[in-house]
Formats: sequence, C-alpha cells, structure tokens
Amino acid sequence: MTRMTVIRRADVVTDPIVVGDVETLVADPSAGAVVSFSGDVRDHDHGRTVATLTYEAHPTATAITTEVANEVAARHDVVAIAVIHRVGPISIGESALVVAVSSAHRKEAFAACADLVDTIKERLPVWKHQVFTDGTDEWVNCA
Amino acid sequence: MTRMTVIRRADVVTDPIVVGDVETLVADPSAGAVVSFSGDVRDHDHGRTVATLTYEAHPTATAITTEVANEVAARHDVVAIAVIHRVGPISIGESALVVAVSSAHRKEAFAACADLVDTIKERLPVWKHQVFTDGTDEWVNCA
Amino acid sequence: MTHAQPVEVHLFAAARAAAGVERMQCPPGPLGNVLNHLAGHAPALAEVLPRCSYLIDGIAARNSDSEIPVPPGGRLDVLPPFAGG
Amino acid sequence: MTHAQPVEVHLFAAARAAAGVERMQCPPGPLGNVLNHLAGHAPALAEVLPRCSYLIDGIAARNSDSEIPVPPGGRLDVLPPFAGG
Repeated sequence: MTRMTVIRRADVVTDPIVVGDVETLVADPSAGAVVSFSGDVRDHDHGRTVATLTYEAHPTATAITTEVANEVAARHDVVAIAVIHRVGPISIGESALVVAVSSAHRKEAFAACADLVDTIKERLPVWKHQVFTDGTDEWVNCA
Repeated sequence: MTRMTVIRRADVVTDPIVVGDVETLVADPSAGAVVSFSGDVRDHDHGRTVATLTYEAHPTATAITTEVANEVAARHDVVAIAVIHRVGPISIGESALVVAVSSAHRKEAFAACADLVDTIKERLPVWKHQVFTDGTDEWVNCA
Repeated sequence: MTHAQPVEVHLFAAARAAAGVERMQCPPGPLGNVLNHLAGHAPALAEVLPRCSYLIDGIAARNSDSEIPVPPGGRLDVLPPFAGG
Repeated sequence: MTHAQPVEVHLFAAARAAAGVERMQCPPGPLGNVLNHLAGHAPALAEVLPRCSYLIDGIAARNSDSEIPVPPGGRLDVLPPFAGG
C-alpha cells in the first residue's frame, strides 16, 4: 500500500446521517475522487408499503464497523474512508448506512466503496424490522 | 428496462457544485441506494503543486452532457440520474464533476455511476488548464 | 451432579420476537444440546434458530459447531441473519 | 478559380494556445489539406493537431478522415483531447 489509509469515521449512530458531511470527512487535497453510497429507507418492500422501519444493533456493532473499515482499507489503495450505520427508528428516504471513500483516482474509490458496503452488510450485527401499512411486520432476511 | 430512468439534471455550470444537493436531486422513495461520485481538484499533478485550475468548455458541452446521461440511463435499470460538470476557475478541493445515481438496489447504482463518469470523461468536450506554483502551466492530456 | 451454573442466553431481533423474551437461562453443554433446549422453549424459536449464528462468550459460532461447549455461567448470544444497510 | 469563401476555424484550449489565436480562416478543401494548411501556421500547432479531433459544421471528424470535405464558408472546430472531470 502506497499510503496508510485513514479511517476518518467508523460508527453506529441514532441521529440522522447527512451524506454530505460524511463525504466532507474523507475529502483530502491529494484525493481527486470521492465516491459515496447511501442506503436509504424505501417505501416498498416486496410489494408491501412500509409504514415504519427500525434498526436494532448488537452491542458489538460499533467495534465490528471499525474492524471491517480497517480490513477494507487494507485491501485498497485509497486515501480515507468513513462508514456510519444508523440504528433506531428511521423514516422513509432517510439514510440507514452511509459510506464514503476518497482516493487519488476514481477506480479505487469505486471498488473500495462497493467492497465496504458489501462487507458491512455481511458482517454488521444489525437487524431491520419493518412494519407495513397493513399492520403486518417483518424482520428482514428472517421471514 | 422496468422503468423509465429520469434524468433529474444534466448540466454544465460555473458555480460551485454541492454534492449533497446533487444526491438529493436523485433521491426517490422507491430507491434504496444512491451512489455519487465527485471529481475534486487535487493540489498535485505528476509531482508538481497546482496553483490554479480552470476548465474550458466547448459550446456543445451541455448538449453532450444530456446526450451521454440519456445513453447511460438507457443501459442501466436505475431510478434517477444527475450529472453536473463545472467550468471556469475551480479551487483545490472543489468539485469539477459530480454524478449521482439512485436505484432500487446498490449494484445498478454503482455500475451506472461508474459508467456515467467514464463516458462523460470520454465524450465531454472540456479541457483542463493547470498553472503550477513554479509558474509553468499545462493543458491536461495534451502536454 | 450439583446444579451447574446456567448459561445466560441473550436473544436479539427475530429470535427475541420468537421466544417472547430477550434473556433466558439454560443448562450448559455442547452448543447442539443448548440449541435443542432453546428450540423446545417455543415452536417459533425452533423455526428461527436454523437461520441464526451465535456468540459463545463473544466468539462466533454456527449451528454446525454443535460440539463446541457453552460453559457454565457462559453467555450465548443468538443472532438472526444480519440485515444492515 | 474565384476566391472560394474561406473556412472559419475555431481553435480551443491547447490548440488556441499553440496557434496564439482562437479564430482563423483558411481555404476550403479536404480535411487533410486544411489541417496541413493549419499546421503551417505555427510549429506548436503542428505538434498539437495529431492529438486533436474536429467538428466540421458540427459533425465529428478525426485526423484519419482526411478526405472529408470542409466546405466553403464551413466551420471547423479544432478540439484537443478532452480532459473533463
């Protein structure tokens, strides 16, 4: 790795995440590319209208966020990384997961950002509970 | 294509671009993923320190931005797209090109975003003039 | 056999919903036995467990690790499939 | 041959910098001839042209399209390699 990638932020929060702020966290005069991902709450899931959505996190979630961020940073030549997952009740259109990566050139930023999102989704012990307008509810991935 | 992709914005501007605003442009209740790219002005190029940077655009640049946005939209199953290129003088750290794509799932948003950035860079008739702190200057890709 | 100290079981998300409680106690032993015991607690839980993964005193384990001991006074976290982001 | 209406040449970015002007006129004819004429204008421009692409009345053309006519009164845009984003 030509430079040590800096983990500017790896966190689990309950407050709304502002994507622009996460991007600013990774900005760097040496980085020509910033790629970001925002996983937003959708109003539909498998044809049912979502009324409310709540994320629950295991106590180790924050530590694992940092662990994954470091792992992904080690396998990409990027300048800085930030990843924040939000838990608790989240409204439609708000961000549940935001990842931002900066790098000298765009190829690495795209690759590292996608890798980090995939790995977080695979490893982060959080669960998504959806209540639908018809009164039914569901733990995602667990119906 | 399951739905018509909406080009929320395809433009060439001179004012600073706020990445968050471009992302908001593509937000949609049906879109669970928003991926964005920002091409920022770096302080170094091939070892020389950049003092100022200016982009020049051919008069057809705006029309070509729209043309490319529509082409890319047609080859990806995404919800909405926005692409803005800035011309004129731009300071270090500011965005020269911002692309945002929203889609139901992240895979398409990542693919379409990368495709749009690549195609814009290939097709958009704009030129980058860098003046270095040592007083030398350079038209990028044309030295 | 004197009464061995029980295992503290922490149930999350769908597992908690299925069991109707977030904390339980059960006898220590190999993971397989412990899970059978939990499955007996509620049919809904028996349905969820096959999709769960576990932490035994913080160390990840899966259903297939049936021989791994869950010690007396140990902690077992029952983790339904993750659904982040 | 009566004096045919000249071609309006629009030079951009590095091409303008090399030519020292942004607008020029030159005799109409096949693209190859027109480019030779432009190359003769300034050595720096001769150096840049091989990397350029062109618009002939708005239609894209390349150095290799040497036979394509640049008509009298037509417009030729000289476009150095793009460097967006």
